Amino acid sequence: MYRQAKHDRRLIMEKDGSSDFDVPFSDDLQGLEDFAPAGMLRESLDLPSLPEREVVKHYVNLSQMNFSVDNGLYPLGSCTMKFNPKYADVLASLPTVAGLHPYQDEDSVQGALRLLHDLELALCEVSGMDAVTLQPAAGAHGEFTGMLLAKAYHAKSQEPRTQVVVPDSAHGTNPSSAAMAGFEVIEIPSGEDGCVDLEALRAAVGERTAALMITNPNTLGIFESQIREIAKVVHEAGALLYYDGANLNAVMGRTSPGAMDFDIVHFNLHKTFATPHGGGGPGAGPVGVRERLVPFLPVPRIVQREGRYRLDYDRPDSIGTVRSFYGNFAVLVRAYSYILRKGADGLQEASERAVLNSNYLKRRLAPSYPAKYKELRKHEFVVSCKRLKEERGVRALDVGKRLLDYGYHAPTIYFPALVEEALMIEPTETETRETLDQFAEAMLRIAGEDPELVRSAPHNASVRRVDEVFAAKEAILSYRAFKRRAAKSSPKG
Amino acid sequence: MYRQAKHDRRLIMEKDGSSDFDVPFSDDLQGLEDFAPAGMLRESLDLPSLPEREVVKHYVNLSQMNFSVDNGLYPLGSCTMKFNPKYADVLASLPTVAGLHPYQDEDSVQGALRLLHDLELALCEVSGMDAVTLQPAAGAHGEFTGMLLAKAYHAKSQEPRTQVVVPDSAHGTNPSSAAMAGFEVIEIPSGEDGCVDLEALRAAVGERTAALMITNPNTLGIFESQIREIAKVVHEAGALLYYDGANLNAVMGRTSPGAMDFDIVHFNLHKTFATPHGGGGPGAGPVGVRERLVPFLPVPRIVQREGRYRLDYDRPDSIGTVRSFYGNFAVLVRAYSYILRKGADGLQEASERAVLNSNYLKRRLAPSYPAKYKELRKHEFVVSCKRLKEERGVRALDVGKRLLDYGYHAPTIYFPALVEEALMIEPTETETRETLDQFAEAMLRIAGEDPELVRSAPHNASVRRVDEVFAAKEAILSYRAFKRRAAKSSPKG
Amino acid sequence: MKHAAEMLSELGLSSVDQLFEDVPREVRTNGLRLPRGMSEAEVLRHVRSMMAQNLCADDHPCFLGAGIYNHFVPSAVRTIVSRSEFITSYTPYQPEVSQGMLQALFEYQSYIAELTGLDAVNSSNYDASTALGEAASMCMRLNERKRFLVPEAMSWERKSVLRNYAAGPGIEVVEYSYDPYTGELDLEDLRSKATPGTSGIYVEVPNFLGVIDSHAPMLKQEFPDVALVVGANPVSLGALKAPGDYGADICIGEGQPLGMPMSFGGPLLGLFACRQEHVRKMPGRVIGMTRDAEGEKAYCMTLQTREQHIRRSKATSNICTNEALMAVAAAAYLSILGKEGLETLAKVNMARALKLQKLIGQLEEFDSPAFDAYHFNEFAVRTPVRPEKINKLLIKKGIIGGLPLHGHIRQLEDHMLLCATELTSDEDMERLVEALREVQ
Amino acid sequence: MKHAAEMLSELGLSSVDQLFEDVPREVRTNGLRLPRGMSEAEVLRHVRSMMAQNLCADDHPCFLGAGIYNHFVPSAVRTIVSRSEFITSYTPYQPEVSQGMLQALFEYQSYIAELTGLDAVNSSNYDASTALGEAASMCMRLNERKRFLVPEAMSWERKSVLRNYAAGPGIEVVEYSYDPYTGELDLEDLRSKATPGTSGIYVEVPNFLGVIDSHAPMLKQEFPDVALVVGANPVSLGALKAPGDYGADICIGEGQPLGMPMSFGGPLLGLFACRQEHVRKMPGRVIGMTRDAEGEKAYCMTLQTREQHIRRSKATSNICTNEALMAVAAAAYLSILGKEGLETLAKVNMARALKLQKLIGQLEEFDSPAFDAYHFNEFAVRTPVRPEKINKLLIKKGIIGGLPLHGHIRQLEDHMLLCATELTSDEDMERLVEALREVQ
Ligand SMILES: Cc1ncc(COP(=O)(O)O)c(C=O)c1O
Ligand SMILES: Cc1ncc(COP(=O)(O)O)c(C=O)c1O
Repeated sequence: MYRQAKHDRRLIMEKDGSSDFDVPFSDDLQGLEDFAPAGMLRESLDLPSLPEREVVKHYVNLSQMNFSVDNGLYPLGSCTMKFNPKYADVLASLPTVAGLHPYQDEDSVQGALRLLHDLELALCEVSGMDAVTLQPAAGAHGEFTGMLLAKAYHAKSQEPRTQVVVPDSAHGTNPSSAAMAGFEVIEIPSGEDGCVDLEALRAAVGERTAALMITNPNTLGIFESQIREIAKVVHEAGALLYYDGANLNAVMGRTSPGAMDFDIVHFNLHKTFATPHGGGGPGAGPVGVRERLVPFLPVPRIVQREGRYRLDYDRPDSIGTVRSFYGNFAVLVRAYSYILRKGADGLQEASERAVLNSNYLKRRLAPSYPAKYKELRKHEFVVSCKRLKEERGVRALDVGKRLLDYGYHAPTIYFPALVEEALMIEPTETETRETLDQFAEAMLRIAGEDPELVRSAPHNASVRRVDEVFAAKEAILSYRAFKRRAAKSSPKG
Repeated sequence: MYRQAKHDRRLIMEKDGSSDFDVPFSDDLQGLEDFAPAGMLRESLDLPSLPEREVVKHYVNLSQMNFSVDNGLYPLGSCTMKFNPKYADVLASLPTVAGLHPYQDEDSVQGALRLLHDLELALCEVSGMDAVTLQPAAGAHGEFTGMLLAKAYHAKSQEPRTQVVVPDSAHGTNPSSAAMAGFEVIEIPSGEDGCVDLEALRAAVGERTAALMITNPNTLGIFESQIREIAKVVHEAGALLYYDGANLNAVMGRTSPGAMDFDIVHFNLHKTFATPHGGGGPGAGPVGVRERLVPFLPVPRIVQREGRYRLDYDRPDSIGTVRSFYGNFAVLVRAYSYILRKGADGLQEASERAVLNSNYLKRRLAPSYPAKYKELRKHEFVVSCKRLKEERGVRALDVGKRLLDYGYHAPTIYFPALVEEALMIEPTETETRETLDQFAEAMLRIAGEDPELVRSAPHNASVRRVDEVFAAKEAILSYRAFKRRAAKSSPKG
Repeated sequence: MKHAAEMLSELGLSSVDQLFEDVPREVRTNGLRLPRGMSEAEVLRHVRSMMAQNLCADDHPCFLGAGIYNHFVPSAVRTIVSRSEFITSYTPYQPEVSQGMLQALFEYQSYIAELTGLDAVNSSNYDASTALGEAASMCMRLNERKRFLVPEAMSWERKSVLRNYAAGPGIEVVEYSYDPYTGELDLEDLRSKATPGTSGIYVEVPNFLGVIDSHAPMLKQEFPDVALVVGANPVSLGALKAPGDYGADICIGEGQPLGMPMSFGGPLLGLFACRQEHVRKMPGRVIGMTRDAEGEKAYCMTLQTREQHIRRSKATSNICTNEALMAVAAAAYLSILGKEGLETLAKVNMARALKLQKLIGQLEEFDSPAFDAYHFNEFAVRTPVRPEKINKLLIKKGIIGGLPLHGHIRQLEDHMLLCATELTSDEDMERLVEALREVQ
Repeated sequence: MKHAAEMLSELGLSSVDQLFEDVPREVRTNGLRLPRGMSEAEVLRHVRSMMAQNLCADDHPCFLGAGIYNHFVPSAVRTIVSRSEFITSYTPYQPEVSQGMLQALFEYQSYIAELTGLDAVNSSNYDASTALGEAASMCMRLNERKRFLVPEAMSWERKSVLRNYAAGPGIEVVEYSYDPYTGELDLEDLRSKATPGTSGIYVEVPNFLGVIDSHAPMLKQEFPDVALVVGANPVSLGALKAPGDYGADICIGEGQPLGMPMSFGGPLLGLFACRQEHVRKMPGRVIGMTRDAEGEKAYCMTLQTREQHIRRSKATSNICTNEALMAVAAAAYLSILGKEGLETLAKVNMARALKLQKLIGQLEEFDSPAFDAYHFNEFAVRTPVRPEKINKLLIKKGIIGGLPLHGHIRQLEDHMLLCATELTSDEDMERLVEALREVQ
């Protein structure tokens, strides 16, 4: 059976040695002293000092205590943990990619600008939007950007629209991003079928509504088949329709936010376009918009004229910028390479296989893990452990933890809230049928295992179940804080 | 406590999927059929077919079941498992290194030829030899080359020298290489002090002797302090003195084979010069010689004239070549980079620290693991588990296996044979004192552990003790052989 | 698609189209108008040759800084962040199988805590600009005031991002000016703007002009009840005082210099640290130390009740995906340099920049440095012609010139910001000076 | 050196010099006459700029083959062989903690077994030439005869290496000639040389001239009691018959085409496979399938009694360090290509070479192909001027030309061997043909 590695748990700060790093030109320092204003020079710097050998050992061993896509199935719903092809990493680390300074004169970065421009066009095609900005660093950042665009758009037409409507099943970033942009957030409940409740929507939307933020397929993996009506309600109220692109992997080539009449879209390139998640980032969250929102897009815009590419800052209606420079370039290079590799058919096939895998797995799990609502799902689905909890005292959390023992990552748990004891499962298109079958077997076996065994899982991870309450109570966020606390609580301290 | 990872053990041949690899220009195959003579086309090819995703997962998971220098101390005596700095890997994979064809015109590979030439010169300096060939692919290959040189040398002077003398403590490659080159191998016993027995040497050496092969410091880590006398005996007999460079890491800058009057030397760049061992290779085993042996060196020689580098094949006395092309170039690039980084002082310090670490660790282990012979060692030392075996029934093998449980690689065991229950330990210079202290603690603890626990070790490796006898009996070397055998032994087969 | 037919039939379906029957006909699209896919070999060739159109700092002397720096990245950092287990994992939602990433991020937080002198650190913002935006909001949460003072001498991007982040909560961003002779902050002007409603003062050390501002250490005494936010270059902290030691409540900065390539400005790493007592007002993911069910040391994400997936519209920030891998790079980088390495690096940067300053100062037509102050690794020079023109000339000579300043600070029309680091060789400097000689 | 003083004092010493007291004064040296060390940054810059003096196949069309081929290496192969655990480990002496490498090598052996049609495979020789040398010795061990026949049309290096390996055991190496029209082996000549004392016959498929020899499948019938050694290009085995299927006793080959860069000819990968019944006479390390103490599947090195560390001067070979990591690369490569991938690759190589053959054939002054036969991915052409001269001209145009053949086969004075692979684009071919047009 699977077992995760376990290594020395000392912090790097707790190790002893001496660094073998040489700074070039350090000989020149001889005799130089007067570097900084009085009182600005540092007196102490408590960092460890270790040879490269120890540092490499430390982090290689730590890495073995970290589950990743390259280790196995990572069916984390909503996160699209597909395989990240390795050619993309190679290209992202070319000297001609990694060695560019963002303030270089345009003449010296024509290749980079062209790539960005081409990527914008490809994303326009996939989303059915008219223009794309690549600047946002992640999905939530894209949402925030989208909300700023909505605000600027309504401000331009002098409409005092202050509210953003969000379904209760939305990802937390949606309401949060809207709030950060200064909007009041109006949450509407989902309907009986897990979809947007048109009546509730109509009731919520009005002349103060700036936008409705939704994702389609929604968090249950269900395609909102009333999407046209939803769009009509929103647009008739003079509001904008915002597409949370986290679920774009379900529909490429089959439909698009543009075809569904969305006005603003964000992409998560780290999901749909296979760029690695990096343990939590970097990602990239480009935003696409319809024509009427183009003037508000962040500057600089990348423009092409006679085969030359330029950065255009001269956009009087632009919201300015949402981060420094042009986006997470190395991530964008990866996404671009992925699109080149896949091409039109490949992207569509990715979505098709993602949907097939999801429905197949849902069917395989059905005997022990029922999924409410309608049968057909898109790229993900949500099952409930309610029965398991009632009958055996095993919760969704426990099932998730027990899956770790089998060498799988856990699905997303307890989201969306409308499903009790939810497990949100997204297998992605890069998994083989064999993997899905094996995962389903493990899931079904768990449903029949000794409840105590499951509740006390994981047993094969590098640590046993982690005490999150203790962490929150103590809030020790650094070794410095830890030492301070230890000093305090020790009698000599 | 340490625990190694454990993953799915199926062979890649036992997995199911479909490859997503695209061969460029495969569209052009349409209509092309007549490729090969009748009967030469293949009918069946039983290879698996898997997407990149599965292949990466498979090998990443396998890798976690493999202990390496980057995971921790690897005190394998005689193998110099020092840390392999990462810049060397970066340089070895530059397109301008990896993308060179060996048959390119000299004009198009001037950088590569210069590097080889410079490396030869640096190795001359370290070894005190007059010229070096970089061709041999490993230490044993270097020995073989050295033996061919000795043979050619003696043949030239029409001396029918047919014997090579080797101490009984020599590494097995020494007698084997000599035999492969057609020599009769004469083994001489070691003296009481673990060193070459001068009397035995004198008795063995004579007019049929082509060479004596030794290493200094020897396999016990003891410097042969009678080396001058040894050289004298050999040279007076008209034979050559061959230096097995596996132990060069002990003496850089402090002495050299040249200073000790050796005639032929091989290097193990994968040991002394920090190139990674790659799970058993590739290495590089350059050979250095004194002036009088230069004419016999393999062709091509890299020669420099007016700043241009050329490949010189016109050497009538040359032995020809011992492998295709110019050596393991990517390995040579790493070694060259290492030498640049270290410089004169750095190389000497490496040896000094290697010797310090070795003697320090020997001292720390002394309470439970005595080392015979004299006190001072060079880069490695050999301890005996004889007492442990007698008193507790724990053998050297068991100690080695138990060390695996603590997250260390085992030392070399049962070599050299002159020490009973030998553990041959080489910590190398890249380990910190902290690591040595911790390793010593583990060793001392093991000496006191429940013998049964130690004898049944390892407990924390990915598998339990492996049945090597069964493997040798069955001799199943491929999945094909395995299936054939399974078919035979099954009733239906 | 292998097994597709069998899988479909298990679902009682006969075609892939049926999987999309729930998509209303009117919104369906018919494939994508994009080129056909390429083989991996072709993709590599295509992108490589496209990128060959760029001049890059590996092959060409580069004098740009201004927030992003061309520092040496030890090869081992790349080895570490390329580890499959780090790069292909996601946010460590399952701490039991994610101790590797969690510990690495905790170490990152620990490093930044030590450098900044502040105990609480999050495990990354997108970049320094967005970190500044979040810092302004956090100041408002701390003292419920809405006036936030920032230096006039600050990059255009940082100002623009701050305004975008400040707009939602209704924070008023006010600029204070700098001393035209020293490039340091104008204390009189700052005093005049620090009216009672002031929530926070932001100061950069070194500032956008490369100047190590001697006022920084006194600001907390001068404005004791205003939140002090310091923007620091983390490499400079190898030699300069920790902001926490002179009263900073929050310290932000751009982490790119800590072992990340410039990558045309992304990914970056927004540093964010604050005093322990403010920790529950902090934005972003944080990793805490804890224990497992058997009492063994362990790490997990913590204080999640501040975050969007629980607090939704009331969260301290919307940030979800952040720059975790860059944080690991920073931890690996600092581990490799170690204490002496970072100290030396900071000083070498000052020494290299000083050398360049003096070399250019010898050119009659250039005023170098333009400001009379201590600089870290960059400095402004006054140029005889427009800096953009100089840069075009330099490109022809294979040199990547400095930053024209007027796009950021209007009045600095004929000024260029030039940077030198430990990668700027004497030969690089000579090539620049030779080229500048031709500028009249 | 950190802690050096304390460590020395624990040893009762006061200086490092004392650690070297056992080195007799007369043989001591006083340091090394080498330059001072460089920082890592400087090393990278130095070597990178030195290597920039080379023309490389990534940026320039390359038409060289002759044993080393410019094939596409999937990026994932690099990811796999760069794993710390593989690249920084050594020979798996401790099987319990080395199952990863052992299984990967077993898989490599399994792949080569399938490709060659022979059940027993070792886990690598240095390269094809040394594998051939070892094969000749093994033939002698099999039948105790000492005459070994090899094709005249074979690379210079391979002949020379074979002679060096053959000298020790006293094997007589005899060349048989080729048909000057077809480039295939001259069966009459071979018959005449296969006298009773003949131990083995070596034949290459495709041969050094790129020709797929139609005689290969009949040799075992023709010479039933001589050991048949086949040298195969493993990529060609995606389309061509397995040597084991036509009676080969031993199959050797150069594994570099299976996912390794050319790297100026090293490291390479010597393939070595034989019939199961010969396994105990085989040279080199082998990995066997077995079980652990609990009966679980496991792998370990086996049949070590053949090897030098046990048998010493009686070993089947002296090989110790081999090319293990390259074997892992081959396993990863074949896994990624899969059955269809390798089949297609083999055919595409034939198709590309055929296309180039025809294009050059249209040039009046060139005779292409020089031999009338089926070729794999390379072929000889007769050139109007010395091939070396052509190559110098091509370099000026940024093209890496073909191999002048006369250095290997004396009589082929005005012949050049040209190769095309899946990386040879139409544009590359056109550039070559354009350039050749200028040759008169
Ligand atoms: C549905 C949904 N929306 C938005 C986001 C936020 O994207 P990011 O994490 O890239 O900021 C996520 C990320 O998990 C998501 O699943
Ligand atoms: C003493 C000694 N000599 C020779 C060799 C052979 O070197 P290689 O393995 O590089 O062929 C070794 C390798 O372990 C060795 O330890």
